[in-house]
Amino acid sequence: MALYDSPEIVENLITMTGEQRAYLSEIDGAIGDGDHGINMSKGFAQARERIHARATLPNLPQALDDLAMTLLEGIGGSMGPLYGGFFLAMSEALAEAGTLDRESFGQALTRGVESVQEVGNAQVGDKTLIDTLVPARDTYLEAQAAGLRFTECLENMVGAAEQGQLSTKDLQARIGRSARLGERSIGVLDAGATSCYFILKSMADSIRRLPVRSV
Amino acid sequence: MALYDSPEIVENLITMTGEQRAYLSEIDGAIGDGDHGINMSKGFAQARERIHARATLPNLPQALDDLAMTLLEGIGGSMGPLYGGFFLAMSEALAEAGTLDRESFGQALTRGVESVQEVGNAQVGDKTLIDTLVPARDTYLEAQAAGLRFTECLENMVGAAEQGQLSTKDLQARIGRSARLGERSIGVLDAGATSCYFILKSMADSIRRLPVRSV
Amino acid sequence: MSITSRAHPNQAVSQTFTAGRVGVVTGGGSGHEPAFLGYVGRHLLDAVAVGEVFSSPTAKSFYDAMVAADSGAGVACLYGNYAGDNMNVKMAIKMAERAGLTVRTVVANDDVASAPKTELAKRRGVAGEILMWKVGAAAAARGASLDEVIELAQRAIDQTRSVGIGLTSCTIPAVGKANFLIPDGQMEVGIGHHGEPGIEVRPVVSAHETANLMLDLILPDLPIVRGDEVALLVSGLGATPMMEQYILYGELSRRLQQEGVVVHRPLVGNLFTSLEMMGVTVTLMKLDAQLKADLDAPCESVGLTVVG
Amino acid sequence: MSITSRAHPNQAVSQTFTAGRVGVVTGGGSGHEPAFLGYVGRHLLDAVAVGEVFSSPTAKSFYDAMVAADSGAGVACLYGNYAGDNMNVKMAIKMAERAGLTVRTVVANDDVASAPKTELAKRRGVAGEILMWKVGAAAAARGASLDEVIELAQRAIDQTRSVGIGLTSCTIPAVGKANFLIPDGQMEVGIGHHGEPGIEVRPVVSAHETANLMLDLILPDLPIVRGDEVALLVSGLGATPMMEQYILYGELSRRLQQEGVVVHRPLVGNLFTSLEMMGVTVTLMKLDAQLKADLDAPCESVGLTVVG
Ligand SMILES: Nc1ncnc2c1ncn2[C@@H]1O[C@H](COP(=O)(O)OP(=O)(O)O)[C@@H](O)[C@H]1O
Ligand SMILES: Nc1ncnc2c1ncn2[C@@H]1O[C@H](COP(=O)(O)OP(=O)(O)O)[C@@H](O)[C@H]1O
Ligand SMILES: [Mg+2]
Ligand SMILES: [Mg+2]
Ligand SMILES: [Mg+2]
Ligand SMILES: [Mg+2]
Repeated sequence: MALYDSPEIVENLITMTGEQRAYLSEIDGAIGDGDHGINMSKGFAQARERIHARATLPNLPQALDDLAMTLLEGIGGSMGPLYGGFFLAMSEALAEAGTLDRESFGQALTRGVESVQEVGNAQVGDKTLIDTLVPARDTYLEAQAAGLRFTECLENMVGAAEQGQLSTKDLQARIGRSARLGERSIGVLDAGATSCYFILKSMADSIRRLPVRSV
Repeated sequence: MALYDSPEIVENLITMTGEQRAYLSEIDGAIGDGDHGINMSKGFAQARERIHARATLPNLPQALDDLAMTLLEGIGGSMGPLYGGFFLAMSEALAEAGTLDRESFGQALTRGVESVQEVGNAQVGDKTLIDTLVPARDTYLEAQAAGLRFTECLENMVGAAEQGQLSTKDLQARIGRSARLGERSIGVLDAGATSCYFILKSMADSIRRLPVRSV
Repeated sequence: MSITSRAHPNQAVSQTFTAGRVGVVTGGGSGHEPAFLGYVGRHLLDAVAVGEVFSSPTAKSFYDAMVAADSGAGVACLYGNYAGDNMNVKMAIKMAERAGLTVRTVVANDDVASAPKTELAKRRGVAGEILMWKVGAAAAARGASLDEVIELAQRAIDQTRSVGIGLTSCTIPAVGKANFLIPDGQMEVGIGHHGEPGIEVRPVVSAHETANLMLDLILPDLPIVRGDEVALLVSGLGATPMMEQYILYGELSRRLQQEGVVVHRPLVGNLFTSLEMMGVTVTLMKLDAQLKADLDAPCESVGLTVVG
Repeated sequence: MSITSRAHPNQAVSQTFTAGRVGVVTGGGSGHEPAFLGYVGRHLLDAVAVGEVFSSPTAKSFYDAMVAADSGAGVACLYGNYAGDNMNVKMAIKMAERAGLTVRTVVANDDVASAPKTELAKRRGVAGEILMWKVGAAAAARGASLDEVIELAQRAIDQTRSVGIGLTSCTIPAVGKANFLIPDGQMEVGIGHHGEPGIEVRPVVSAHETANLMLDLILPDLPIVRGDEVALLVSGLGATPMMEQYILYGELSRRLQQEGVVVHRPLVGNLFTSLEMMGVTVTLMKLDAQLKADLDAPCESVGLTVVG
């Protein structure tokens, strides 16, 4: 499958972070230090350089690994290890599967979320990217278990991710920089939960944009 | 002679510095750091304690040595070594002479001024206690050479000391703390030159206050 | 003693590393000079990951430090309890495991003001880290196994308590404005190394009273009691005059003497700073024979040199 | 290494003094911590006279230090060129001579900003004193005669040049108000250790430019030229953050590298301070084989420890 053999999904992620740069920083500015968009777009843009520096364009697992390594190398603080670990785990799962399909994506998403929880120790309700990731994964796996097609699973996942992202508005931050604000952190979206929604949506869009096939 | 065998001259010096404390600090305040009276009275008062801690009251050379040692021990900065050295040299000269008379006082004064110049390197005109000391000594030695009596030598010395002290008013300080002020140091008396005049006057007064004798 | 920066600028490696023994590494944000870099040296840290000002080093620079310090006997990563560092070290270890390295960690949590005693795991690591590094590195230097090094470094930090006070704030250069505020004439008791909020803001008091209120927070926490021997470390936070650090040290040592606590090893200076913050941290480590021997063992670095 | 205060509190004496060699002493006002007290130690100073804040010790305390450091081989009194210290040392020597001691002196005058080169004898001594003590004490430690110790200490300071800059003033506690003023955003180039006026007050510039303007004052004065080896000492004056000291050091070392001057021994830290002044002194000592050996010789003290 063409998508598995090219870095396209990752390229689209990189383009997306560039486009959302200002918006993500704006959200982070409300209850964080206003650099989330900068952190993300800087890290992702470095990944594009790494990918294009290769003699031949890498396949999806390799591109995800490049992205992960760039984040782990280029971004300190929390985004490097959280998203770096996320994409590294996805890369490993997809490489093991050797293909991109409903099952392997479900595996990759599951392993990715595991890494974020292992590294960051956040729970649903803490007002972090976990609030996007956990419902997205659960919904994907439910759809998969119910026998829905890959694109339907992705569609359901994106819907749950959006719900999860929006849920952070009414939450009080219990982890990360904004936790210091206590009740004052209520009323605005969480930056990481938002970027995470954009990431899942971008990946789903990349896959669904394919010519109709048996996915 | 009674004065040689008692600490009376030194006692009177100590009393004098207590009385002139405020005045000397006031003068120092104009172009210095305003502590000359404090430095002097503190150091001299400590000497009184040392003298009275002795089993028997010391003679003049010993009392001068006590005063010198107290100043050398109790006052840092410039007054300790300048006046400490002055009284130490006087003490040595008088001890060698074994008596207080016109010759031995002339010797003591000469040695004292030598010490101040050796330690402080100041010249006449630098606006320091040297402006009092040098003319006082010169005048004393002239009177002595001219065959005047001890009390007359002292009287001339005090007159020259006063002239010297007053001469500092129009001088620009070239040494010590007030030298930093440059031309702004002109117009006021030098604190050290003033205390030095009081010291020479006090010593002369102590000696002249004696019942008429062949001094 | 010499240090070189290998590979990339975010990492420093000691030239005195001897193969075959456990490697000792740490890492942290900049702005704490001479920490962390200044403690790379003979019988002290072997490699350090360097972050931006007040920001965790990347996972990759922790990983690079681990690789640099590994010679087959494993790596002890002894660092402070901050969210970013915890996350980056975790990912670094994942990378290290893929590369076949064995890495174990000890997380310093000596700051008594950062969480109650019932939540030790939430406490931040501050200047006590220096003593943890010293002990861990001394163990590594005498050929202890990775498990032994980890056990001793853990014991070291378990026996260590710190507290900080701040009188003025500091400014992260890239941000350009003070990252917190302490009103003039006030001091913040329990403030963290990056200006994390303390326990209370109160009027500045004399060195004597400051010593007392800091020891009143430290001594009961472990507790440290009559007859104990301690290492006493006073670190200026950046703008605290040396004279005042020594005056505070004098007051601390007087009070400890009254309490019957013996200072075995004093350390005073700008040893773990916080940019240009005015303030100080006080650290006590309760000693046993082993900790004493390891603290007393010779080492050589910019930040700390002990002659054997 | 331990220090005790004998006799009275204005004096400190090393416990590591070995009889039969030349004693090395100094003295000066307080407020310069860790100078002067902190340099008492093994193969460094044997005794120190301690004055009030920014005020010369008394003649008696210089004398006491000389007595404490004398074991028959004579005493080298290595101190800085200040009026009060000069006078008190002179009287101390007079007292010492009466007691049968042999004392010789070297007077540090490393501050290039304090007088033109034609009036070397008027220049003040600043942080270069540390290097003078190190060299003199190393000579004493290896059994050199008093004349040799004096000759080497003199050579050490003759080969040493310093300059200071100040960004903020400082307050003598007993006085209670700042003893001079530097306007915000300005810096005083050539300022002395007690706030003595410098050469010019000018807007603060970058670390890079600061390094250049300081070296432009120091290098031509000796001169120090391509191919020379130097010791480079950067001392914070009290409130200068460690990070900034290292940044300045980096700029200094880059410029020296460009000039072909090799830094043999770097020293950075709050080594000779000025209460809570913000600012820094930079000191260069031009080395020859002997000075190098004496600087590299082991010593142990609070302020400076060199492992052999
Ligand atoms: N422990 C954690 N687990 C999951 N996500 C976290 C955690 N800590 C912080 N985050 C996420 O990180 C986001 C902030 O990212 P960013 O602004 O790039 O980093 P920083 O907080 O260092 O400035 C938060 O909005 C939150 O979603
Ligand atoms: N080198 C010197 N030689 C002689 N007298 C001096 C010298 N330096 C300072 N003085 C005298 O010292 C006086 C100041 O003494 P004092 O105020 O007690 O000390 P300080 O200047 O340390 O505050 C000056 O008025 C001056 O007469
Ligand atoms: Mg942020
Ligand atoms: Mg940030
Ligand atoms: Mg005065
Ligand atoms: Mg004075």
